[in-house]
Amino acid sequence: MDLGIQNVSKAFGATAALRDISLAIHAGELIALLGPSGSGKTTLLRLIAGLESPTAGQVFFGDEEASGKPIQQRQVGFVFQHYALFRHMTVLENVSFGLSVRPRESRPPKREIEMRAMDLINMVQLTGLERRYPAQLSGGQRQRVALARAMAIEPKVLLLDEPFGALDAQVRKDLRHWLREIHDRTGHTTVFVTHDQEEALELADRVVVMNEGQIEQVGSPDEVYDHPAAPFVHRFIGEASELPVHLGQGQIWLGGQPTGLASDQIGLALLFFRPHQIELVDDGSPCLVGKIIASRRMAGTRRLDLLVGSGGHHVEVDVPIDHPAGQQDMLTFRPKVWTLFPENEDEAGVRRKEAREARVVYPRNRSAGPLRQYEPSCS
Amino acid sequence: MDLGIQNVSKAFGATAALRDISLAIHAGELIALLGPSGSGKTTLLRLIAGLESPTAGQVFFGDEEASGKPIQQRQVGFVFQHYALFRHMTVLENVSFGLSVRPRESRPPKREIEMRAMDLINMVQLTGLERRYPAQLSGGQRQRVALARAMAIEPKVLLLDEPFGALDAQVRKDLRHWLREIHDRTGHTTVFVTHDQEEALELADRVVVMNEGQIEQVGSPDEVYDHPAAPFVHRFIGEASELPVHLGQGQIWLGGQPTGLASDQIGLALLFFRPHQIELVDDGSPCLVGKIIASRRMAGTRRLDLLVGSGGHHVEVDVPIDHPAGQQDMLTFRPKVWTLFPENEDEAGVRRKEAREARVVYPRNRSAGPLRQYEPSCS
Amino acid sequence: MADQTISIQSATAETPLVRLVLMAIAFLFLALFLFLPLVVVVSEAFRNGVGAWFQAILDPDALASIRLTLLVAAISVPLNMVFGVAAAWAIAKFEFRGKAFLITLIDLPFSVSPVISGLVYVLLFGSGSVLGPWLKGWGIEILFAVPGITLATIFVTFPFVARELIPLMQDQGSADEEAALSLGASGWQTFLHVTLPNIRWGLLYGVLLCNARAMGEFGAVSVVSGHIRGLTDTMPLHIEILYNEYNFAAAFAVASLLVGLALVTLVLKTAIERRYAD
Amino acid sequence: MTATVQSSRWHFREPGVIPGFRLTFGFAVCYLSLVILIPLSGLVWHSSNLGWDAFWALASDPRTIAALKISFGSAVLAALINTVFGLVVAWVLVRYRFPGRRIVDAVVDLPFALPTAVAGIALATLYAPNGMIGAWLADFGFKVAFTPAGIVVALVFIGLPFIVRTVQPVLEEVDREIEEAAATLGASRLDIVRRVLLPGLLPAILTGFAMAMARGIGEYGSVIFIAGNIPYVSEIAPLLIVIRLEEFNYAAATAVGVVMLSISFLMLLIINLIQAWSRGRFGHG
Amino acid sequence: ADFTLLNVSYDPTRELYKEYNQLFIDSWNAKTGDKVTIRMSHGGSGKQARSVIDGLEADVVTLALEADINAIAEKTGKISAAWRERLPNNSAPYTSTIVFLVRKGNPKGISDWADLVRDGVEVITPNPKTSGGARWNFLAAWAWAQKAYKGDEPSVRQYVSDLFRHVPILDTGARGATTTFVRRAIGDVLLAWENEAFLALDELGEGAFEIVVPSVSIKAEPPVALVDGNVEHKGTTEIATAYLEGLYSEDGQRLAARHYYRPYQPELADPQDMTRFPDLKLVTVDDFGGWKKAQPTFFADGGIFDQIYKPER
Ligand SMILES: Nc1ncnc2c1ncn2[C@@H]1O[C@H](COP(=O)(O)OP(=O)(O)OP(=O)(O)O)[C@@H](O)[C@H]1O
Ligand SMILES: Nc1ncnc2c1ncn2[C@@H]1O[C@H](COP(=O)(O)OP(=O)(O)OP(=O)(O)O)[C@@H](O)[C@H]1O
Ligand SMILES: [Mg+2]
Ligand SMILES: [Mg+2]
Ligand SMILES: O=S(=O)([O-])[O-]
Repeated sequence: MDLGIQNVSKAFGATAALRDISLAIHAGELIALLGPSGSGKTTLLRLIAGLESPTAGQVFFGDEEASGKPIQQRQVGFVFQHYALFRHMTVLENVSFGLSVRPRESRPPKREIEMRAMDLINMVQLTGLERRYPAQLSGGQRQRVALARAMAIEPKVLLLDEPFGALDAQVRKDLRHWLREIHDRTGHTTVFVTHDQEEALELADRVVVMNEGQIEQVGSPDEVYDHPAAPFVHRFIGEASELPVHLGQGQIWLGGQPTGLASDQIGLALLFFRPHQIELVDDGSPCLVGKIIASRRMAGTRRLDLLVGSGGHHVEVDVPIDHPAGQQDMLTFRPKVWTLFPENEDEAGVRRKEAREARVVYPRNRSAGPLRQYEPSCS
Repeated sequence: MDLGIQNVSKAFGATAALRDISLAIHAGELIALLGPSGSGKTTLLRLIAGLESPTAGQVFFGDEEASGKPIQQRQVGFVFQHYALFRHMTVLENVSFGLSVRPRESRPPKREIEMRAMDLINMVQLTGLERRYPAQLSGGQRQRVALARAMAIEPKVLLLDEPFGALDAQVRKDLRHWLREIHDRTGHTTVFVTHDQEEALELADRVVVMNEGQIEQVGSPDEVYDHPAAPFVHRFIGEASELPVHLGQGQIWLGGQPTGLASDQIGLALLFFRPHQIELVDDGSPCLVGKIIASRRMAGTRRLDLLVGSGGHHVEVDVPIDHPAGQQDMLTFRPKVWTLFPENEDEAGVRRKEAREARVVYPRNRSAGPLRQYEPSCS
Repeated sequence: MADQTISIQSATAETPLVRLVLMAIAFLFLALFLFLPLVVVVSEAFRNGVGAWFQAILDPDALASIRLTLLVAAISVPLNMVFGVAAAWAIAKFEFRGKAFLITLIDLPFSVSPVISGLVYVLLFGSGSVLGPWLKGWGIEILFAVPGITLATIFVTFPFVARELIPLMQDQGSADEEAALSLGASGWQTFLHVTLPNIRWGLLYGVLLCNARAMGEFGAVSVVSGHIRGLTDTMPLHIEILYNEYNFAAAFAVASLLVGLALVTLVLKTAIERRYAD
Repeated sequence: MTATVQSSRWHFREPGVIPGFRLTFGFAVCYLSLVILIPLSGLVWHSSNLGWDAFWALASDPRTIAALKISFGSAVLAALINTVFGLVVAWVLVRYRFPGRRIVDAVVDLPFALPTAVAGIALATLYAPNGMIGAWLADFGFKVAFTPAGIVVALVFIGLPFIVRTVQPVLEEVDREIEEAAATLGASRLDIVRRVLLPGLLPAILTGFAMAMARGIGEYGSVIFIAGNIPYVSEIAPLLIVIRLEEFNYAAATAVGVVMLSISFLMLLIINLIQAWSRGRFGHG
Repeated sequence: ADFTLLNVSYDPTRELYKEYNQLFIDSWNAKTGDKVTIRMSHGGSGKQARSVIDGLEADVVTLALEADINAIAEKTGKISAAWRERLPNNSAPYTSTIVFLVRKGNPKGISDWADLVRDGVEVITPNPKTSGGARWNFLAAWAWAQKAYKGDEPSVRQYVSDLFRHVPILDTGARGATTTFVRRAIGDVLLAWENEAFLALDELGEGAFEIVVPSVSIKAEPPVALVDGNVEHKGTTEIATAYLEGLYSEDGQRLAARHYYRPYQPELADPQDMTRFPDLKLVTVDDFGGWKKAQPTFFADGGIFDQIYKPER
């Protein structure tokens, strides 16, 4: 079942939760809606399910406009973040519910309902627990009941709102694989919401990156990771270090110093790169120089916090675990892969402010405190 | 302030939450208690704080046995997982609370209490929000109020129960740095609980890995990551692939095939290695052969799911993002770094069963389903 | 919810028709059983005009009954409040055996007939008992005096505060208290600065209900009062006396006072709660 | 608070740091004993004066049984009526916004506050054949006041807040998502209410029902004004107690009292146990 | 000196004692200079007696029935067993009787007891179990039936039984029954104390009701007694005795008549008031063997009243 969202807006009173969104979802795809809190992911999902109706625009199920279709007839399986299981029903009753409320004429006989529910319970690996009540299950098990329940109605579309948001990191990871498998096996059109980029990248065929009620980018995990279309996407997906630079003379300059990175553009820009996509430079060629202010172990590598340039810009880079940089004071390096987003003089201040506010502010280049007394020395 | 835990046990009715635990924590250390849910982390922390009393054993503060010391006199700052902020008090009042309930003779004058509270609020970067009520703060801000409140009583020991557990991934990450900084600045002895290994590794001086009420390993992040002392630790910290092997003739064998890995031991064993610590083998030398059943993007690398050996053991490995393996059917590889845990015939079954139950079970090498119809072919 | 643009029928709300019908049923029901009795009381109270109303209220016996009622409430409500807080603390903050049984005992007075509630004190302190004459020997009057009336009132209003607080405090758990203790607060400081503010609305509500019931109790008090005019008649008893004297307007005038008091406190409580609850 | 090392031996209470258990528990139990238990045990003791045979004769007297039947029957009926309409009232108060909602909400507690005698008189005034509602009903041939139906009317008034006040908070907490989930599964609004919402409210409804009923069984003040008080027809058990007292027959009065008390206590206990069970099973209170 | 007296009385005497108390206070003050406060407690006669038994410190009791005072005497010993002989007329300073109150114009044409059991007639009386007045009602009906059926006990029972089958509401007290009849407009005839009936005429609807005097009624003797145990303890014997004796004085008797009670000595009352009392044939409780016998026979648990309510089914 293809899904079409066409120029959809949704306002709650004065808040615009969605602003003129368009999106085409193909049958059988596994799509992730990724974005920070409040970006409108849930709202979009609920619009598709028919739990909300758009202020403007249309939602298509195949070629059919869905606005007139009551939620009961949309045949969407919706999995709620907190599962919304019926707690006075057993697992079996929960899963059977959708079939047992069908109108008499299309309702399968009791035995068949039970059989189909048992099949689903089997599929989500909960056989043996079908007589339990939700309160007697772990979080991960509940999540799977919720999924089985949604799938029992043979939905054309499966919608999941932060399916693993409430779970332990470890459990979350396991369930991810499992969701992917289920998807591959059943071939539903699946849309899931997450604010965890790792989850989106690992799981989805395509990722829809949302921000403030708008879609910033739609693309495969590789596309959004390797070719972010906007500073927001770069910051939000994967780890990002950014530096305000200016371009000219075929080079990228940071605070008057050449960086050794080539660019044929001119003007102000933001330089983005990922901590692990750098190379260390020790041949004296133009590069970035950072004062090492902290070093910590990250799984297979060592993560360094640097202050770079005369502005003391905070930047993170990864070096091999056994690299002597950990014991040094300064690091000279160059991004191997980087992205430039041009910006003009006026916007510059505003942008950076926004960037900072999008995350929780912690002491970076602000006043006071012993940590911030280092003055970066430049090469 | 050194902390000593000596042969401490704690039972709740029939459940043994802690079994004969001993641990020495040095003054000024930042210690992480890491373990799966129910492993007794919170219980241990509450025992130190005096919020519970041990069923057996002793807790030392410095050289002093603490059992007779009521919680009010222990001078521990405790940060609760859900903050437990006083809802009807402003940020300032929350932070001042500990000082303002001191007995009259040791209570600072009102002005001083306020000044000291403001200093702390300043330190946790909440200046300007001191008149707000907790309900008017974001999760991350509340967390910081909770910390400031705990620090106001000038604790000798700071205890934090999953300090970032309830926060967004992004916010969590930011606050981590910040906690480390605070710790470094104030020099408290700090113990924090987490079930997120990444958090523990990144933040702590030493990590205490707990499982089922017992300590499995204590060591620096590097130690527990690189030299796990038990299969549980290897599985729980970092990513692990494991294979049941047997040893003999100076080699490690998987299902009758040599792996090209040397060992001078003899008998059954479990071979552990990390997905990113492998090397691809294409010279025809003895190695592991895996059937590629899935491939997904992981930040900077590509993660492959393999079925290895005649038993069809599920194994994960990482290959470079642009490596052609993603398009192939089979992969030949060898761990670069690995660990062996010997096990005898009887235990083998039990162990593996345990391993599976420790995580949520999802369809690995079980029956049915299209995914599991591949028969791995060996070299 | 209000300004949602409803172009399709929301699945989680009733159709406007159903909503209308439900509201009509609710209003009709409330009208029949709550509002109309209220209207009767008030309209009867003012049947003979405002002057007559004041006359009825300012009658010395009426004033005496008002004083007595206030006195009884002033003793029994704080006692039950202290009990309610103590019981809720013990039940919500600790795990101990026999908790469900204790809760059932606390509920019990709800289900005891007011006639019995009075009777038990008659049995306990009446002339036929051991205790009554002994106390009388010491000059202590229980029955047919303020202590007896107070005891009966306490019995009847016993569960109100505890009932309100127990679920509330159980829901809130002990984390706040533990936090306060770890910050060095004593048990008393913890209760005063942390617990009390957390439960204030529930407490207020319980106290108001307890008070309203204390002032309105009829059956139990009737048994132990002795009905001595101007001395042991509470407002409800005085209302009965007036009614039996065919002085209907005066009876309803005093009743309207009770209703007014109850309404004012209930509405006041709602208003305060709305303003200060976050 | 002694933080001595505890072995796993039996203890009355789980150890913990929160202070004040002895004080509060001690006070609560003492006060409970003084104010409730000792007086009630006096009641039981008095009825035991009768001896078992006499007690049984009294308890099984047809008049007593009739009165108990009437009391319990009307209490059950009133509680049922309250359950249905109280549910609607709670629903309307929780789900709908309309002007004056908070006032209506506040007024629901009125029956707690109004002296029962006044309530009885007011209701009798309304429902008497010459009263506002009574006259109207009389046109249709219904008689309410001074018939057994009158008892029910009084008990509906008395019991209303119990149902509304127990259901309301639970209804407020019902997660909207539960309803949405049911809707996405194809359930009609009626199905949702009937099969999803109501079962979830059941424990609260049950509690409210039990409380309203327990209160109704014992109610005296309001009922005698509006019931006909005819033996075997509309004579309630508390009235029978009063009659026994007028005969200076304390033992008989207490015997009826003890029968009522035991039934009520048993009912409350069962309800509390059901509650505990359902909390354990469904994970809510 | 200051004295406080507590008079524990039954319901219909409120108006009488309100006035008499003032009278007594003034006269006692004039005579001795003592200040007296008199407190009243009103309620159903049986309930009032029980309160005194349970320890209500009444100086005097002025109840509806001899039986109730007997009960106090027996259960507490606070009243001398010979209390009836202490004051004239068996300690009943005033008497009353039972009459019918019917609606204006007597639409059901009720003239005597026989009419009460006609089809479609509804009779209002309180419950003899809880109301003193109602017991007089019961005995009056019984007395008429005995006469009408020439002492044939089964027929008498049948009549009384029929009578109560015509009672739709059994209020717990005389006042309640009056209210039901008058305010709720239920029933065709109210069996009432004579004084209640007159009061109803006066206070509740002049012209809305009529009094019907049956051919036979009973002489109701509401007695008064000193509670010796209490007055001795309180030191009020003298004044309480005077209080009761005052009821027999000229002033007392006149007041009783004014409040529709038949004075023991009619010659002391205002002749104007006396004209209001119709002549009628009165039996007395002594015809039933006195209260000591009548009470257990008719009204005790399992007595005749309970028997006539035994369900037939
Ligand atoms: N029912 C509602 N009434 C008013 N505003 C709403 C409502 N639902 C959502 N909003 C607002 O719409 C915006 C988008 O909310 P939405 O729940 O879709 O975000 P989200 O991306 O799902 O965030 P999260 O990750 O926190 O779940 C937010 O500003 C939110 O406050
Ligand atoms: N108050 C208590 N009563 C009974 N059992 C308890 C209590 N507190 C903890 N337990 C039990 O003790 C064991 C350890 O619990 P603890 O809370 O210390 O685990 P944890 O490691 O903090 O887990 P989590 O990550 O879920 O917080 C668990 O089995 C738990 O059920
Ligand atoms: Mg959301
Ligand atoms: Mg924990
Ligand atoms: O007051 S009576 O006893 O006659 O009801």
